[in-house]
Amino acid sequence: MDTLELLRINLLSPAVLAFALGIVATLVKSDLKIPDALYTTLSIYLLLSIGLKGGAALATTPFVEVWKPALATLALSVITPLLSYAVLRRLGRFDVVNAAAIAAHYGSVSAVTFIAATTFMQAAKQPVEGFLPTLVAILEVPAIVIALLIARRSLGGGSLAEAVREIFAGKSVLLLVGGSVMGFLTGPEGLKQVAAVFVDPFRGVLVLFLLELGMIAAKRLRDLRSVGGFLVGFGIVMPLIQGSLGVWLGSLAGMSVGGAMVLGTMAASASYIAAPAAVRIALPQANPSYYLTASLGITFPFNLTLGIPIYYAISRWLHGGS
Amino acid sequence: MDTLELLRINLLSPAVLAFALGIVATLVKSDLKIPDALYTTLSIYLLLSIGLKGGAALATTPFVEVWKPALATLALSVITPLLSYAVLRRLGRFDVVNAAAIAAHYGSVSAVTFIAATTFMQAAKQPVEGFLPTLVAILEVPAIVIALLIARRSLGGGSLAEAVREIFAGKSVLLLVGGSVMGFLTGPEGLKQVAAVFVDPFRGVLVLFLLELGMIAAKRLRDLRSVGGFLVGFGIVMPLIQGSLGVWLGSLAGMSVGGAMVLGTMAASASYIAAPAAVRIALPQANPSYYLTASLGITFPFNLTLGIPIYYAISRWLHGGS
Amino acid sequence: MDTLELLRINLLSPAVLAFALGIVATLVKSDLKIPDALYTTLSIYLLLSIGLKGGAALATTPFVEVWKPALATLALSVITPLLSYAVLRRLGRFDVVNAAAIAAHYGSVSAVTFIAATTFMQAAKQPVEGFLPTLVAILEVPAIVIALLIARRSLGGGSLAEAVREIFAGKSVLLLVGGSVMGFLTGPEGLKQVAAVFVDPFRGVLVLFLLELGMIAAKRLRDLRSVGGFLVGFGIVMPLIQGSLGVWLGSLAGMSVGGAMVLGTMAASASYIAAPAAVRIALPQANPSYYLTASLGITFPFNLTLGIPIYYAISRWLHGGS
Amino acid sequence: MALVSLKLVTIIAEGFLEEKLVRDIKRLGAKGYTITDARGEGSRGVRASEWEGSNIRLETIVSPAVAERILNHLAEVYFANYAVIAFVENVEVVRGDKYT
Amino acid sequence: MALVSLKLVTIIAEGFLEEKLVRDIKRLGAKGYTITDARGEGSRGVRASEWEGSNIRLETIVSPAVAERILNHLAEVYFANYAVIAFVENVEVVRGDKYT
Amino acid sequence: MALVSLKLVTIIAEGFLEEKLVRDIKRLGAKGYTITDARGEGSRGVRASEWEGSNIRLETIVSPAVAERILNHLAEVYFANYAVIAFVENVEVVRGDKYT
Ligand SMILES: Nc1ncnc2c1ncn2[C@@H]1O[C@H](COP(=O)(O)O)[C@@H](O)[C@H]1O
Ligand SMILES: Nc1ncnc2c1ncn2[C@@H]1O[C@H](COP(=O)(O)O)[C@@H](O)[C@H]1O
Ligand SMILES: Nc1ncnc2c1ncn2[C@@H]1O[C@H](COP(=O)(O)O)[C@@H](O)[C@H]1O
Ligand code: NA
Ligand code: NA
Ligand code: NA
Repeated sequence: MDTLELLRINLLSPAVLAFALGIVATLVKSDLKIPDALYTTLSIYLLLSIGLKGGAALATTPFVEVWKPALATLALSVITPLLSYAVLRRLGRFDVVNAAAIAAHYGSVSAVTFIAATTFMQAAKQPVEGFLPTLVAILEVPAIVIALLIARRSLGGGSLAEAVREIFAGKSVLLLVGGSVMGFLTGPEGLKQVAAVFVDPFRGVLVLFLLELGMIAAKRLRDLRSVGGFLVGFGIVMPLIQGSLGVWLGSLAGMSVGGAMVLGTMAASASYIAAPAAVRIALPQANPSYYLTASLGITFPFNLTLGIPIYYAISRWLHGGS
Repeated sequence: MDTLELLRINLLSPAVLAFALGIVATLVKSDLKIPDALYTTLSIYLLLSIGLKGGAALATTPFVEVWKPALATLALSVITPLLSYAVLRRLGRFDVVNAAAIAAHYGSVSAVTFIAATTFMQAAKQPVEGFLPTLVAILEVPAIVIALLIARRSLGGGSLAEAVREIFAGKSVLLLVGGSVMGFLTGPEGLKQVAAVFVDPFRGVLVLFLLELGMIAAKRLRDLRSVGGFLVGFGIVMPLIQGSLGVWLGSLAGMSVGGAMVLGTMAASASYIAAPAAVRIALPQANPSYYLTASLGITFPFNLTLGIPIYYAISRWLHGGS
Repeated sequence: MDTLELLRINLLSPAVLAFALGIVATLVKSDLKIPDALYTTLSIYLLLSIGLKGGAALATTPFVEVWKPALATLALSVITPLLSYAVLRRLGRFDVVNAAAIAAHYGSVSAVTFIAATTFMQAAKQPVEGFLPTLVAILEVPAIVIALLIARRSLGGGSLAEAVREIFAGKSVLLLVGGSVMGFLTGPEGLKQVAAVFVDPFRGVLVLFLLELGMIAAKRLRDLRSVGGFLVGFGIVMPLIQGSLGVWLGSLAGMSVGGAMVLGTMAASASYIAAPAAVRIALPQANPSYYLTASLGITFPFNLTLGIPIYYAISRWLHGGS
Repeated sequence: MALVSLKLVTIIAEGFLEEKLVRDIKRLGAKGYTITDARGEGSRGVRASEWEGSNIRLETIVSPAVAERILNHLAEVYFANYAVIAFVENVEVVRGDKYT
Repeated sequence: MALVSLKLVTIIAEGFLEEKLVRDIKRLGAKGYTITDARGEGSRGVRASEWEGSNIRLETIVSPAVAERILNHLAEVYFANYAVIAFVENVEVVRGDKYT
Repeated sequence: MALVSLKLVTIIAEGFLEEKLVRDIKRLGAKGYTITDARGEGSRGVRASEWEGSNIRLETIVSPAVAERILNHLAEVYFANYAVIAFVENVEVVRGDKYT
C-alpha cells in the first residue's frame, strides 16, 4: 500500500470519521452532548485497558527485548520537553511559565493518539510490539516533571512536591500504571477472562470517545485567533520533528516498522489529560488557552488525520521499506 | 411458524419482557431509576449504530436496488402525517396546533420500534434488506416538517426556519444521518473494526433501553384519562392503517417479506425522540400530554407487543405466504 | 491444583487486583472517581444479568434437581440471621437495634461476592449448577425480613409492612427477581440473543465494579477504630462459620463441589445493597458505621481474597476430594 | 413587574429519602419543588450505601406559613435519625399565586 | 473585604431551553452564569421528552436593573408556553465589578 | 421553632479545586458543606480539561465570622489564578448550634 492509500484508509476509519462528526456537531450548533459520566467512563476504560494489555504483554516478553525501547522512550521524555521549551522561548518569545506549561504537554503523550496509531496499524495489517502500552506509561510522566522543574528553577518557591504527587496519584497515571501492574500480575491468562470488555470493544469505544473529542476540539478552535500564528505553526511542525525523532530512536532500539511508528506517534502527540491537570496545579498562572488550544485544537487533529500516515511512511522508509 | 407462535416468540423476547419489567417497576413504585447519563448514552449508541449499519450496507448495495424502497419511504413520509392530521381534525375535533403536533409524531418514526422489528425478524429467521436503517433516516425528517408547515399555514408567522434547522442539527437526526455517512464512507471493512461495540451488543443494549422506556410509558399511562378516549383509539387504529400501508408500499417497491414488514412497522410507529423536540420549539402551545401519551403510552407498547407480529402476518399474506 | 495455588490464582485474578487498585487509589488520595451513573449502571447490569442467567438455566432444569438446593438455601436464610443476632447480642453485647441491623446484613447475600465465586470456579475449571443465580434471589430477602422482625418484636410499633414492601419493590430485588422471571420466560434461546451484553462481558464488568468497591471499602476502613475489635473479629469468623454451614448444607442437598462452594460463599457473604436500604428505612436508629464497615470494610475483602479459596477447599474436602 | 415575597426552603438530605420528603412537603402545602443531586459532609458521616445514591438538595418556594410547617415536620420526623439539614431564605418571585 | 450587594436571579426551566436562555440573559446584560441539572414538579406536568433531558437550574449574579430586565423578558416570552419559574435574592459578592 | 440567622457562602469553582477548597473551608471553621456539579461561563473562558470535570458549586452554612474568613482566604489564594467566584446570603436554620 502506498502512502496515499494509507492516508485514505486512515481518513475513512470509523475513529477519524467520528472525530469529524463531532466537529460538525459543534459547527452546526447541535444539541448533542456526551454526558460527563460517559466521557469519564470512556477515559477510565481506555487508560485501564491500555495498562492491562501492556502489562500482560510485558509478563511474557523477555527483558532483553524491552530494555532498549524503554530506554529510547525515556530519552524521548527528556529531549522533547527541553526541545519544545527552547523553541517556545527563543522563537516563540513566550514567557517562562507559558513556555514550560506548553512544553509539559508536548513532552508528554496523548493516550487517544496512541490508540489511534495502534488501530491504524491493525487496519494496515502491520504487527506491533505487544509491550507498547507500557511505553505510554514511561513517556507520560517524566516530561511533565521536567517541564515543571524548568519553570520552578526560574521562578523559585512553590509546590513542586505537591505537583509531582498529584501527577502520580492523578487518575490518568494511576489507571495507566495500576492497569499495567494488574496486567503484569494476572498475565495473558487473566487478561483473556476480561477480553470481552477490555480488548474486543476497544476500537469501537474509541469511536464514541472521538465523537466527544471532535466536539471539544471544535470549541477550542474558536480560541485560535487569540493564541496567535506562531502557536498554530508550532502545533504542526513540532509533532513532525518529535515524531521523526521518535521513529528514528525506536528504529535504533531495534523496534519493528509498526512499533517504531507507534513510538514516533507517541512522541509527536501532546497530552491533554495528565499534563493539563498537573500544570493547572503547579503553574496556575499559565494561560490554558495556549496549551489546550495547541494540544487539543491543532496537534491532536493533525496527528489523527495526517500525522499518523506520515509517521508510518517515515518508519517504512527508515526500515528500508517502500 | 403460525402467527400465534410468532406472537408468543415476540412477547417472550428479552426486549418485550424488559419493557414489561419497566412497567412493573413503576406500578410497584420501585426506587429503580435508570441514570440520565445511561439513557442518553444508550440513545446515542442506538442512533449511531443504526446509522453506521445502514450506511455500510448502502455502500455495497447497487443503486438500482435501493431507489424504489427509498421512494416508497418518501411517499409514506408525506402521506402519513397528512392522513393523521385529517383524522385528528375531522374525527377527533382537535384544534390545528394539537392536530399538527400529533401528526408530526405519527408521520415520523420511532428508532426503538424499528430496532425491535429487525430483532424480531432475526428471531423469526427472516432475512431483511441491509439498507433498511437508511430508510429510517429518510422517514424521520420530512413528516415532521410537513406537519409543522400545516400548522404554520393556518397560524402564520413564527420560527419555522429555526424549527427545521433544529430538526437537522438536533441530536437524533445528526447521529442518524452522521452515522449513515460514516458507515457509507468507511464501508463494511470499517464497520467490522467496530462491530464488537456497534453490532454484536445491539440487541442486549435494547433490553436496557426498553427497561427505561417501560418505566416512562407507565408514567405516561397515568395521563391516559386526561387525553380522552378518541386518542386512545387513534393510538391503536392509526398504526394498523399506516402499518398496512407501509407493508403494501414496501411490497410494491419489491422489498422482501422481512423488509416490507420492517418498513410497515416504521410507518406504524410514532416518534418520541426527534418529533417532541421539534414540536416543543415550533409549536410550544401544543399540549405535550396529547402527543407524548399517545405515541409513548399507547402506540409504542401496542406496536412492540401486538403490532410487530401483525405487520409480519400482513407482509407474509401480501407476499403470498402462509 | 492445591489450595495455595488456588489462592494465588484468586489473588492475581483481574477482579481482586482491581479491588486492590481501588484501595490504593483511596490510600494515595487519588482524584479518581467512578461516576455515580456508572456505578448505578454496573449494579443494574450485574443484578439483571444474574437474574437472566439463573432464570434461563431454571427453565431447562428439572424441578427434581432444584428443590433440594432451594430448600438448603431457605434454611440458610433462616439460620444465619438468627445465629448472627445471637452472637452479636450475647458475645458482642450489642443492643437490639444494632444487633438486628448487622444480622440482616450477614443473613442476606452479596451479589458481587457471588459473582466473584462463580468467576473463580470458571478460572479453576470447576463446573457449577446453572441455577445458582436463582438461589441468590431466594437467599437475599428472607434473612432481612427475619432480622427486622426480631427488632420489631423487642421494640414494638412502626413500619415493618413498609420495610417489607420496600425490600420487594427495592431495585435490587426487583432486578434480581424480575431478571429471573425474564430469563425463565425467554429461556436459553432468548438469552443467547442478548449474550453479547449479559453473558460475555460479565467478568470484565466485574473489574470496573470492584475498582469502585475497593475505593468504598478503603474509605470504610477509616471507621475501623470506631467499630471496635469485636466487630472486626465477627466480620472474619462469622463468614467462616456461615460459609462452612453453607457448603455442608449444599453438599447434603446433593450439589456438586463447585455448587456447594458457591452456596457456601453466598452464605458467608454479607449484603451491602439490599440490606442497608431496608435497614435504613425500618431501623433508622441503627448506626450505619457498624453494619457498613463490618460488611463492606471487613467481610467483603476477606471473602474476596481468602474466603473464596477456603470455601472451595472445604467443599473439595467434604466431597472427598484432595 | 409585580414581585411577591415568599420563602425558599432548601432541604439537604440522604438520597433515599427523596420520595418520602416529596410526599411530605406536598401534603404540607408545597405546590412544586426542584431537586438536584449533591454530595457533602456534615456532623454525621455515613449514608445508607452508594447504591442508594448520595445526597439530594430539594428546594421549594412556599408561603411563610407552609415554610414553618415544613421545618417543624422535618425537626419532628427526620432530624433525630437521618442526615438532613434545612434552611430558609427570602426570595421574590413573579406570579406569586403560582406558589400558594 | 469590601462586599457589594447584587441580585442573584435563579431560573428553573425545561432542559431544552438551555441555549435559548443563556443567549437571552447574555443579551440582557448578564456577565456570567452557572447551571446545574435538576428535576422537579410544578403546576405543569410534562416535559418535551426524556431524551431532551429534565430541568436545568440557571443562576446569574447581576445588577438590580439587569435582574428586572431578565424577569420581564421571561414573563413575556416564556411563562405562557414553557415550564419556567424564576426568583430573585439579594447576595453579597467580592469584586462587584466582575458582574456588571 | 427557634430559627437562627447564619450565613450561606456559595463558591463556584473549577472542579479540580474540590479537594483543596474543602480542606480550606474546614480549616477556616466550616462544620459541613454540600457540593453539586455545575457548568457555566464567566469572564475567564477555559478550564483545566474535560477529564478534570467542569465546575462545582459548594455551599456551606457558617457563622458571619467564618464567612468573612472564607471570603478573605478565597480572595487571597484563588481569585487571581483560578476560575472561582463566591457570594454570601442570609439564611435561617433550625438547630443553629450544628453549624458553629
Ligand atoms: N454547615 C453545612 N453547610 C452546608 N451543608 C451542610 C452543612 N452541614 C451539613 N450539610 C449537608 O447536610 C448533609 C447532612 O448533614 P449531617 O446530618 O450533619 O451529616 C451533609 O451531607 C451535607 O451535605
Ligand atoms: N414551588 C416551587 N418550588 C420550587 N420549584 C418549583 C416550584 N414550582 C415549580 N418549580 C420548578 O419549576 C419547574 C417548572 O414548573 P411548572 O412550570 O410549574 O411546571 C418544575 O419542574 C420545578 O422544577
Ligand atoms: N455573573 C455570574 N453569575 C453566576 N455565575 C457566574 C457568574 N460569573 C461567573 N460565574 C461562575 O463562576 C465560574 C468562574 O467564573 P470566571 O472566573 O469568571 O470564569 C463560571 O464558570 C461560572 O460558573
Ligand atoms: Na509527546
Ligand atoms: Na410513522
Ligand atoms: Na450471608
